[in-house]
Amino acid sequence: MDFFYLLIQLVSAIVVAPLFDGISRKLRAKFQSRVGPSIFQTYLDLLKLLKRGRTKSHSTSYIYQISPYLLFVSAAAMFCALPIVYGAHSAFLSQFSDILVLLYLGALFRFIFIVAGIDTANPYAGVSASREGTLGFYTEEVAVICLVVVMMGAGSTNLSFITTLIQEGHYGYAIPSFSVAATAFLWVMYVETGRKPYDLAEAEQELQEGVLGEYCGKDLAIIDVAILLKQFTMLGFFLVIFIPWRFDNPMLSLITFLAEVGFLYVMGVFIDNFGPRFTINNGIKRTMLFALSIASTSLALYIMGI
Amino acid sequence: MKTYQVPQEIQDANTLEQKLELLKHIGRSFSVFRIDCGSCNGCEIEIFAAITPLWDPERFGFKLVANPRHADILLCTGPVTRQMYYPLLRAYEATPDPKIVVALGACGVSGGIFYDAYSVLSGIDKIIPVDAYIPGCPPHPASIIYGLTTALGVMEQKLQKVSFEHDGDLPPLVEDSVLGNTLFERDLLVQAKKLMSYVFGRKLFDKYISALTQSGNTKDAKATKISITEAMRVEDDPRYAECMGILHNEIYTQYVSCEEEDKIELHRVKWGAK
Amino acid sequence: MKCDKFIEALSTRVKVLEVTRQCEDQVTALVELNDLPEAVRFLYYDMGGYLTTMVPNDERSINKHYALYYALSMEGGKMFEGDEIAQDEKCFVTIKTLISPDSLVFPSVTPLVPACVWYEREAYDMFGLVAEGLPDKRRLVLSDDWPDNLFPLRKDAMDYRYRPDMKDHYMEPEYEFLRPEGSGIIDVPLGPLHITADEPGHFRLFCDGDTIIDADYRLFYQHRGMEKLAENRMNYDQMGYLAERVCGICGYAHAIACIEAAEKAINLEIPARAQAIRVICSEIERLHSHLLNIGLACEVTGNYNAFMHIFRIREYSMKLAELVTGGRKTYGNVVMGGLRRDITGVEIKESLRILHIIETQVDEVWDAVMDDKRQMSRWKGVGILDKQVARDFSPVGPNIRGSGIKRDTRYDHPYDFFKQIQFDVAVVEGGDVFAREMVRYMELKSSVSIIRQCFELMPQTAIIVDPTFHVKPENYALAYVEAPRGENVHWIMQGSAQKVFRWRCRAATYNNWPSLRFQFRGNNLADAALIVCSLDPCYSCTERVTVVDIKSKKSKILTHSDLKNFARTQKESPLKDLR
Amino acid sequence: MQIIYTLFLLASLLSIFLYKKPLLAQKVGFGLASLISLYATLFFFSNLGETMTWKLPGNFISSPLFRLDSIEMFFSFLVSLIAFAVSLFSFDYAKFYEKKANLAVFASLFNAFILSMLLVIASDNVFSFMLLWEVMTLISALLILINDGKDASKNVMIYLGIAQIGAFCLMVALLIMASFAGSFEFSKFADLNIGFGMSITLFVLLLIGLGSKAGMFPFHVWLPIAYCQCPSNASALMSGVMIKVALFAFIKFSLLLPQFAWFGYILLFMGALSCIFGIIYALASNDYKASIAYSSCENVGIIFLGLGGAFYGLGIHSPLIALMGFIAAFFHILNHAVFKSLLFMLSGNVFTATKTRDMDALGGLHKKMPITSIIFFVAAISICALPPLNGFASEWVIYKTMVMGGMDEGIASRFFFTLSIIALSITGAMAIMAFSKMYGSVFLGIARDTKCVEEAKEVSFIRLVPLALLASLCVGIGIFMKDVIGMLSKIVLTLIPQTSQSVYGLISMPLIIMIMLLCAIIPFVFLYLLKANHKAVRVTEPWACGFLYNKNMQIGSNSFTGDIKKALSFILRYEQEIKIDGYFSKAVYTQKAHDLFWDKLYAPVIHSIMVIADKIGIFQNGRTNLYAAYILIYLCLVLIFGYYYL
Amino acid sequence: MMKLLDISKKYGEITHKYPFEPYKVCENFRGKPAYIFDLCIGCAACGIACPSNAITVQLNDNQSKLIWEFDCGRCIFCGRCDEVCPTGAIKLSEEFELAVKFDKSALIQRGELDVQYCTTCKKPFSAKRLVKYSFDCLSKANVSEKRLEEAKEYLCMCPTCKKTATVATFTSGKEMVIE
Repeated sequence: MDFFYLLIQLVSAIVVAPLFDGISRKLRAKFQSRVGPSIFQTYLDLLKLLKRGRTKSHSTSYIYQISPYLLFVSAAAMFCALPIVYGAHSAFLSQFSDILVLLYLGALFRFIFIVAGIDTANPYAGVSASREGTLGFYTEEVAVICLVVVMMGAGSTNLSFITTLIQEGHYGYAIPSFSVAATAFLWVMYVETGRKPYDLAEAEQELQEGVLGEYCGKDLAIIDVAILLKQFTMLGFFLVIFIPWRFDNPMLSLITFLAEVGFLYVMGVFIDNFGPRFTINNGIKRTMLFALSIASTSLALYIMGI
Repeated sequence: MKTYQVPQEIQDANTLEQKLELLKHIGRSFSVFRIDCGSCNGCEIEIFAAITPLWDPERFGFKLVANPRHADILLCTGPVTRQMYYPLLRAYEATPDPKIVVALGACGVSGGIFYDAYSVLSGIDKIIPVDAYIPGCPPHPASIIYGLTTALGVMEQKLQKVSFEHDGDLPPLVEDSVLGNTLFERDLLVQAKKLMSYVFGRKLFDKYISALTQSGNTKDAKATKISITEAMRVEDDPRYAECMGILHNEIYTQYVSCEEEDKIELHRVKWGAK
Repeated sequence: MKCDKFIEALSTRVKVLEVTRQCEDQVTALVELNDLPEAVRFLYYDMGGYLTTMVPNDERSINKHYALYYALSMEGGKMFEGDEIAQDEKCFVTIKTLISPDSLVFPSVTPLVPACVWYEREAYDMFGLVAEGLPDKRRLVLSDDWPDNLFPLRKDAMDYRYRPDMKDHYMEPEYEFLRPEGSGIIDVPLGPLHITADEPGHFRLFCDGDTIIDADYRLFYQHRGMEKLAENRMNYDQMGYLAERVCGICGYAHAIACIEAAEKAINLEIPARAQAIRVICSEIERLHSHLLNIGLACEVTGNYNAFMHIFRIREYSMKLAELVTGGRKTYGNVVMGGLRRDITGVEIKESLRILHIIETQVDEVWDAVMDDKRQMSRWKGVGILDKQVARDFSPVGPNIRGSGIKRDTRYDHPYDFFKQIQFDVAVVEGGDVFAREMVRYMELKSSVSIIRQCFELMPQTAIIVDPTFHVKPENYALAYVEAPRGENVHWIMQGSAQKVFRWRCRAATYNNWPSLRFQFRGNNLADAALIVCSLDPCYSCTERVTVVDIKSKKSKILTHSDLKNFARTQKESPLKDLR
Repeated sequence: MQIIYTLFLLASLLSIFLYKKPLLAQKVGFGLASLISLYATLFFFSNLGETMTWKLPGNFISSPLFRLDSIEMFFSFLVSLIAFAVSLFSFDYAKFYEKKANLAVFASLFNAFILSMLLVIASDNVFSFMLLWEVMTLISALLILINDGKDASKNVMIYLGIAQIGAFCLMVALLIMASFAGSFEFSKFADLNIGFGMSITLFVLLLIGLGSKAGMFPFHVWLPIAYCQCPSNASALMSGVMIKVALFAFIKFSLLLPQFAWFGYILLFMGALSCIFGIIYALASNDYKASIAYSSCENVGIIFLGLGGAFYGLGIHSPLIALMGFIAAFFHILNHAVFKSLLFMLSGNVFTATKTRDMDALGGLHKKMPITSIIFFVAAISICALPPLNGFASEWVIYKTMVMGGMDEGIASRFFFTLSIIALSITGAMAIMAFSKMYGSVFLGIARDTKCVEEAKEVSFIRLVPLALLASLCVGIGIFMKDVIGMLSKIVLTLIPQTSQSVYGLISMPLIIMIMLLCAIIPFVFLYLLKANHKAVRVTEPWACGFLYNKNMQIGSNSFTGDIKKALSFILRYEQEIKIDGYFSKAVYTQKAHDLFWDKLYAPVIHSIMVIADKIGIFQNGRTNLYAAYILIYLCLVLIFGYYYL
Repeated sequence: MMKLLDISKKYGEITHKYPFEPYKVCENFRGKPAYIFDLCIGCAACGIACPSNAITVQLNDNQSKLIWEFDCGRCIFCGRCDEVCPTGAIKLSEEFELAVKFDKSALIQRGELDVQYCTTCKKPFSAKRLVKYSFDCLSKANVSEKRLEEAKEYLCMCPTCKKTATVATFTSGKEMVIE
């Protein structure tokens, strides 16, 4: 039964994610004084991609062929690691919902992304792969510092356990280190969604969509869904730890979760739509230092036992 | 001159049926890749203008993509210069099949003003098969929107080939002159065009002639002066008013014998100031 | 008279064989071939000149030689306050030299004056004239698959319609780039089909990670052979339209520069109203071009919102152009001797309303952009054009004004209606992208005021002179217009039968390109597109070159028709050459 | 058990006797080695957990005792397992060195090396241990010399120099411990009565002595030098197991000391530094073998993190943390042995096929060597600790240990454990970059230097078998991690006093795999339901913005890491220099990532030693009468000394 | 950011509904040249003036018709044809919806005009309409009857024959026929 719910969790995210993307596109258009696409545009785009033919460069190897699926699998597995429809009571599944599993599945996603980028031999895909790795280097430490505070504070790496703990009020915002970590973590998760100003790896103007540039047709559609899922997971990761709303009814908690994530995703437009993209060398470093210092503060608070 | 032969593999995947099938799928979501084959930039700028808030083709699912592999429609501009021949082919081959090729602008459609220069190949369709043509130099953004929606089948094509073959009896082409001498009208029109260009010159000409006929007797210098001055007075536009006076002074006086006082004094009055 | 001072100084250095005067402020001095580098260097560095253009010409039918014309704009070095020639002494001095068709070799000026590099490379491409000592001898204009010994602009080279065979598309010859020596470098190609560059041009960025080590470029993807086309197919009335299509953004500036060159060669003065309207249209062009560039400078950094709003405002300027000329982009109203389209009172009123909208809304958006620290950090300190590099390469327009050098043709050599108009030259120190965009913003404001002044001062005259002038073969002159990107210079040598003998169109960007390499170095890959964009390059401008003449059988039916007189008067210009 | 050692000795001797027929010697030597080590593997595996002792017959220097306890058995198993794979690999691979060295010597040294390692593990006595330790070092040095390169002797000197510093510290530590225990037998060392200060000193000495051999930071400099120099099978053995022998010795000796929490902190600190610096240098290197070598330093750091947890657990008498720590460390030791030797052998394959170690020259090898490439992919995923392979399993346990350690109240423990977690995660992020870069630039894309890659072809079947074996071990250990941990906990429990704890709450790898498989079905379902276009993919040129594609346009290993190198230039000392001459010439670009510790620590020392040696050289000028004078002066000194003191 | 937000709020949504609502271009917009066949006299002034040679005026193969052809695809919308047309047969319209699908020939407009044959040498040289138009113009321009007669005869001659005739007139001592 839990497995069935898990499947519903995954499929409903896949089905709903493009809608929120569509809404955010619509909202973005409104900010730009124009009508913009319909909110179902992302569905139409994906469906169209499925029907399109494909071309590829002669340099590609098996990695090119399997990477869309691998990317999807890692993103989907990450999403499954979020304990939404199941919780600590489901002893079997909750084993899977582990912060480290989530982090390392994210790393797997990154690994495949980089390798896929290099495989196409396209200069932009290569630079994009390089940026993806560099970005990972910048974000990982901030994310981990925040998570360390949470993991150690809660005494477990198990997400569903932590969620339950926080929900039941044994651990949470009353502890300063936790609340300070929340702010830095939100930053990291936003960066991980790869939206402006942090969309360096797929930057359209600079890199012509980077790694995605060499994919087309259904491959691209799968990668697009994978990226959407990853964005959802990242925002969900934040929500699950820092704003856990869970109900006994799995479907109810799934619906509230999707609504929450969707809301955050759409609100991202306020950051995403205004101002330019950062450069990898300075912009990111500077904002990272800011987030890093917040995260370090929370860590220092934790170490001092506050 | 030897040019590109579309490889069989691409030809087979780009038959008309397949393209029509494609149009069904991309009707509400189409990605466009711009290829500038050596245009003057005007078309590019108008494409840019067409994606701005005023026109916003994203309403129809338009998306400008950075890479031909994501494209459904290739929007080609320019007369295909020698140097752009190779990149054009690369982009064409990199685009997944089937694909729609749109030639934009006079140059893209047929080479435009450059059609026979040594370093252009005059038109996209000389190199690769083109499915839709959007003329204009450069096309108005509305024209581009219209062209794309037409290509997708949202709008109907308005233009059809027009051919007049029957050369029937001619209507009288030359109207009677107000002064009984067509040379007057000829000179008048020439001067009007010189003053206010062919667009407004013709209007000025009409205004002047109608003011002239208002006077009753077109050959009476005094009467015409009064009627022209009145016409100038009621004219909203100072430029027309002043130019009517100039016309009267410079042309009319040549055909009708006038005194110096019959000329209109132009510099005393501020025209159109009411 | 003007210019004499420079010729005197020059004759103390080198032997001046002959001095001819084209018009009030243009003088040509013929020097010996070997004195050429020294003469140009002397005028450029010692007397404070900037290289305006260089014209190679096939004059074998006139004097059995090829000729080179190095035109220098004498205005002072402008490297520091006061390093400038007095306003009434500014002029153009052209150094001319003759090359024998047997040797085809001339001493390169580039080692002494780097600004000449592209001109001399082009001289080889188009005429086969070899610059001895030129450090960079690669092909510039023609495509890489062009036959080696065919020089298209030689009069006897080929028919203007001749197209050599293409290679198979996977056999395209490779261009040799200046790839830095050393390992660990990735070649990032930017263009010809890149989303940020709306026109084709290939930039090869040699990067280590995101850092650009060095850059090289292959341009002239838009070489359409206009100069040849004009010399063969077109008459003066058609040339204006061709010149307008040199570039889709600053086309109008080209059109007037081209026509004015032809007018200057015969000292034809056009009516004041036509002058004013030319200025109005060219300033409208500046409005939309600068708005475009500021918008794109936001867009390439990913700031879509600002881009969209700036383009929303830009639509007003397009509307203005449509209102005044009947076309959004190509105004098509210049003919030799004046204009084809007047502006009436209704239009003036509407224009003033639109101008007000533009003025207020531009301020709003610019304020918002300036407020954005992220945007500023993307603009400031990026793509710096060093002042000395600027001096050495003679760039023009906002590019050089952003480096703190006060060069503006409207101010240095006021033409047309600008003699009666008050405006400030926008100069910003810094040389980075921000400085250039700031210059553009300031010029936007001054453009609005120039248009207003023109509307106010516009006299009620005719807009075209009587078509009774005659062109004089072998007369030549230079015409210069400050386009949005800098001065466009056209040089026309008139030929017989209503055709030009030689038309040299030097677009603003042509002078801006060579120094770009030094702006790239050390910046980020992410900024590459921004740097190119901040130059406001106009690829097609640079890459013009060639036009033709066809009209043939069909017109002959008319040529001797009885309607000569009617034709002459009613259809003024088009039939002039049929007489 | 003795028979294994004897067999190795015989194999070694047999190969050297076939000196005249190197090819035969190679077949016999490596063939025997693989057979014996297969037997040894099975033998040690079946006897895991047992104890065996064995004394050398005769009265050879205080009659050395050899003893295999459960951990010794485990390490012997590890050595023979890897030795089996590597010698099977060498069976074909060694041919590559035919022209460079006598293969008989190679085979003989190889066998001797395995033997020496096994004996080091088994020795139970300070003297025999030190003796065998030095023998092992010496043989490995000779193995390095097999590949006679340009700087071979210099590189070996660096290796030996660091090994000697290590051996010196180790010897001092062991002697002090022996003097406390009053015996040279390790079995008598238990329950030494040593104070905190002395313990720490001994611990640090041991750490330096054995850590230097294990490639711990800051003694990592020899890793790339030695491993790049020696044949890949030897480096596979050295990195796969010799390092583990050092670690074994470290665990064994430091457990003999009284335990303090500070041992744990020191280890955590050194481990964190090791893994961060190791991976940074691995990332910056453009030589795939050097990069793999540097990653040994990183992995040793990770193992130290696990050990740090264990020692901390012992120090604060928390058997659970100690248990978890030891399991984590042993698990990672096992995994690292598997995937590191696998990677070194793969690098050997690449090197024999292309004759270059420069990643900026390679590319597109997948098309030539598909199986090597796929195995490399598995190894890379494994070493990056990505789920669901073995690397992830062991790192997960390490994380778990550290979270447990960090939950304690003490500020010091919280500080060290949290920092270690952060270090570990940064390492993870950079390892992904390093290995994706390595895999990408070696196997994917198109050839950067066509000359190198053109002639490459897939290696022989016999070379692929051990690779496939190790790769399947990578997968297998990952999947059956619970069983492996169960096995390890049995071994490890012997190390911890009061052994009542057991491991719980482990991540379930099969569950991860199951969920991933479930997720893998979903795209296909969607593709089917939405009737996707399944037409064949048309092949074109790579898209280079419309320009003619050229091979320099793909990202190379150097520029892939350009940004991160710049960001880390304070550690890497990444120096970029652009020389430009005039406006129109080509630029000349040079970049180099220096090893900060080589520059700041080793180079000055080596330099000053050279200077001193030069100065000393004055005395040694070859004149006989001067030497006679030295002897005279010495004699006088001895006489004076003797006169006063005796 | 807030400033841009304010601007968006202030100007709202400005997108034009086109193509679902017609778009009105400015007055005197230079759109597609509209050809009024009935007014065309085949003088070819437009063909000569056209900078891009989008308008061609040529005899057909069997020399029976004068073909006026306009290729909208090559037109650069400069309006020269409008400017030079003596009868207003070609005028720039405000039409901008010009795109065509698949078949490029939809961009072409053509008119066939009857040819005037030379009275002397029987060769075609001009359109009938042109001759008639010229005559009409002359007849309304205060030209005397006699001259008109002469002009009529003269108008129907091809250029070559005209030259011959002029030479003959000169040699016979008569005056020029036309002013």
